Amino acid sequence: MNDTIVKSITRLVIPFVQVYGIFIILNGHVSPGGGFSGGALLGTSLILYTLVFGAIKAKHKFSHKASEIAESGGILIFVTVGLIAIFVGMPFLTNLAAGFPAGSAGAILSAGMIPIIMIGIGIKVASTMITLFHKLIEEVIQ
Amino acid sequence: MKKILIRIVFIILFFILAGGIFTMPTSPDISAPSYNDTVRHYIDNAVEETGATNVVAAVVADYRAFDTLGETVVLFTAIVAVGSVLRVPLKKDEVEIHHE
Amino acid sequence: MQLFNVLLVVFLVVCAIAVERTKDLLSAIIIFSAYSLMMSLLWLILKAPDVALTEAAIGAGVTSLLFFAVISKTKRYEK
Amino acid sequence: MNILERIVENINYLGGAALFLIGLHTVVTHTNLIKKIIGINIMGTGVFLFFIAIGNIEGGTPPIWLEGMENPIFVNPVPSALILTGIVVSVSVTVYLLSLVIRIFQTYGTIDQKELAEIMEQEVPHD
Amino acid sequence: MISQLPIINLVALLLMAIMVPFIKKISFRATLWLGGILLIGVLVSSVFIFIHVANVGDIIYHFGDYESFLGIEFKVDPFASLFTLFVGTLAFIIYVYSSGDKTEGIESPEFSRYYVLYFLMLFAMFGILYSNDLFNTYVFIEIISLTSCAIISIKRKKEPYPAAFRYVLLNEIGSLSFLFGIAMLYMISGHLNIDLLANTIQSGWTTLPINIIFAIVFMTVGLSLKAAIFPFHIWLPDAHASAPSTSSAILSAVVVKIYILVLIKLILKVFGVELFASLGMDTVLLIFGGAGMIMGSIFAMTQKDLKRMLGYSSVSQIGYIVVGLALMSDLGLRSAFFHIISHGLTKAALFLSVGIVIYLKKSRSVKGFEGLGFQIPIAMTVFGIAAFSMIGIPLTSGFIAKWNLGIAVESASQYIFLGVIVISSLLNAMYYLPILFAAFLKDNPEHQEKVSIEKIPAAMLLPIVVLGLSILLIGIYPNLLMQLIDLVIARL
Repeated sequence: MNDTIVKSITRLVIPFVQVYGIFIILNGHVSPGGGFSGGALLGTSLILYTLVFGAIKAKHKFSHKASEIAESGGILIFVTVGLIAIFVGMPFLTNLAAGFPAGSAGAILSAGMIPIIMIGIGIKVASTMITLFHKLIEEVIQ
Repeated sequence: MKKILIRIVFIILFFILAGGIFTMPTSPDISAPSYNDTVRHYIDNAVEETGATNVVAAVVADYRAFDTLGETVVLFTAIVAVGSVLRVPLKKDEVEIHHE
Repeated sequence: MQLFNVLLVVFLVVCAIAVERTKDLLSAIIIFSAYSLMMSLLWLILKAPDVALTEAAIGAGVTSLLFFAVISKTKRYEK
Repeated sequence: MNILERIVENINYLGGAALFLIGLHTVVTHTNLIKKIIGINIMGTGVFLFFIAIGNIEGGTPPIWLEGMENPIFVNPVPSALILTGIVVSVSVTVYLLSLVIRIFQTYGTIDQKELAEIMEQEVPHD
Repeated sequence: MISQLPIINLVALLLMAIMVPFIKKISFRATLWLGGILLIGVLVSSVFIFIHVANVGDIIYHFGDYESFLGIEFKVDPFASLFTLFVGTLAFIIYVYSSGDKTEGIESPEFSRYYVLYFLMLFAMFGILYSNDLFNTYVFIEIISLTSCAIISIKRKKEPYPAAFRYVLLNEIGSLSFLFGIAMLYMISGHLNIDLLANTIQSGWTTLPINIIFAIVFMTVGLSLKAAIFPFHIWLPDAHASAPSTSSAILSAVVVKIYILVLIKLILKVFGVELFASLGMDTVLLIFGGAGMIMGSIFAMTQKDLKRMLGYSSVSQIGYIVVGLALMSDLGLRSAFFHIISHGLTKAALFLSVGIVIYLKKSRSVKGFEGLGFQIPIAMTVFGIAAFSMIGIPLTSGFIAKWNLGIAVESASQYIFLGVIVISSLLNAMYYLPILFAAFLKDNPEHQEKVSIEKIPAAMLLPIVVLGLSILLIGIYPNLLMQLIDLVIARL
């Protein structure tokens, strides 16, 4: 697509979408939202970038290696958080009882492991959505 | 003929389901059987036990966090599965697209 | 609110039937996208804002984009 | 009780069941593979609607504590939490099915189940 | 510490799956060794768990340290731990085989993906057996259905794609039916924990029967679709025939059984036997199972492709398990459990030895077995033992399984099924024996001229020898296994 209007508007819109997505992820435990919806929004913004600027440029921005790390990273964050509880001697995925700081309810830095898990989910969902889209539009014939 | 028959079967199925639904405890108030002690406990104690004011987030990421781990694994599986189908490029002779 | 709820459900059912009957897959997917958006609205009415947000982003956004991507590589019309 | 009232009262459950069956009908009767995938999605949303309707409460509020709330009536948070997982699962399955459709089209040249069966019958398995 | 073992097993499998792509960059051989060591570790810890559970008592594991009505709960009873042992053992054997078999359609860049999917599938199967929570079970079911389809479509041929498509589609319909059933149950109880749910169901049966009826119907149909119980078996032959041989082995020997085990768990723990039987569902299952026993064998006789034949044979063997379950007695359950394990070993042995034939000859035709018994004697001997076990010839595990089923049928005075068992066994003999005759009695001059036989890797031969020996071992000393199964049934 070689339309200047579309390109400049997309450039303008994408940061807002991404900031909103990150906001939703980080505020998941105090307001509606969380890792799923925020991650999907982040993924959609990258898909929009792909649609407007083409797959090659988008691949440059979000490379294969980055996606590979993000995919495993999301689960690794989750599992690590769970394993911390086991090392303390509590069951898997224990939150406050395993020593995660509670903070004051309603603040962003509160609720122990929940924000960390939400960030993990967000990374996972976002990278999954964009990777899957790239894989589907890829030319697969040699 | 076959299509109409299938449609009739589905309509009958719908009426069976609808008839069942009318006898189910569907009233949307707190006397519903699904609104039990578990839910009350979540609502009353979620903020103290998890520190999250959004009870849904508390359930997703704390009380039932293992489900969510399973769900991230599903996403991971999807990526690996799609990659295994689409990753390796096809050879020319394996392709037979019929363009009309 | 009750009336709105009923209207939304009727709309959803009509949309679903329309999706089934449309031969043009592109239109079917556009209708499906509208269907997902209405579904997220319905979930907002049923006081599940988290699910509504997720459905709006995933169901209406990502899923239909993926469908479009596949249609662009295959056929548009159903026989 | 008036039958119309009953229907309006249970409209979400009825809608969920109807969507489930419409989706199943689409999957069963259509031969186009992409239509089948859409049918699966409709089925899924039908079940999710049913689930969410269980959690709904007349006059309740979304289960989020805000400042200055006193003894609010919250809706049931569990169905929302379950369906969040369900939506993501259904997307994963959809994507995998779509990738298979792409490959089927590239190798057989059709996305119609009937034509596919004919082509597969003609081809003698060569391995 | 021992109570943490189940979850450590799960996390180890999951971490292995995630790390495979990264370790593979260093050395693929190292990945294989690491995976093998990890599987041995998981097996050893499963043995420990089983001993602990059998001697001390069930392990109840609460995630996040919440009580069982709040969070997710694992319940490791003898049932779960015996069958995780079964799954782990077979998975290890097939894993060893797969590390030697590098021909059947999977290309080398895909190997790491294959093992990722393999470990994820194991993760889900262990989780499904341990889990005491319905929605958790649903999530694991979805993981299994995605991975099991993906290890079919990983093969780079044309045929797997439509087969996998149909498999996913039916799997997804089954999962959604299962979820619908969960919704029905959640509506009347508000619990997802199996034990708590069972209490409400028993008390709610008089006041709210309709939900429970719908739930039973939806869940049974959904799981039958996935487990290929007779009228819902249409996807199985295609899917199992077009998959790579190791995938067919694990799908046929383990994955299908997992769904049956979930069904057993539902019937025994959630709904209760009396409730299930009072709806007449046991009769329905009995008829489906009996029809599957006969029809599966008849379909199998008409097949020319060896792997399709084995697929239809699975349909008929699933019929045996379903009949054992549908008798709803301890004896029937005993035979069903025994048959699950015996059929797992046997089918794995069959698919893997056929895998060797394919490795050697690149052909899957039922014809063309002439003289193979002299070319690959070990593989064909194992094939013979497994085929005898399928038919039910004494000294093999299959005979004991059928004998037990016969006793159970007789004590439930369903005498017509004695006839069905005999007919089905005769039909089995009619399609397995010709292959064996061709392999061992006929001589193919063409083959004898070819003196240079392709060497078969030891990693492929060893697993099938172990499988063949264990079939004989269980056939000669069935009490080794029966004691464990009796323990499971006593504590169920």
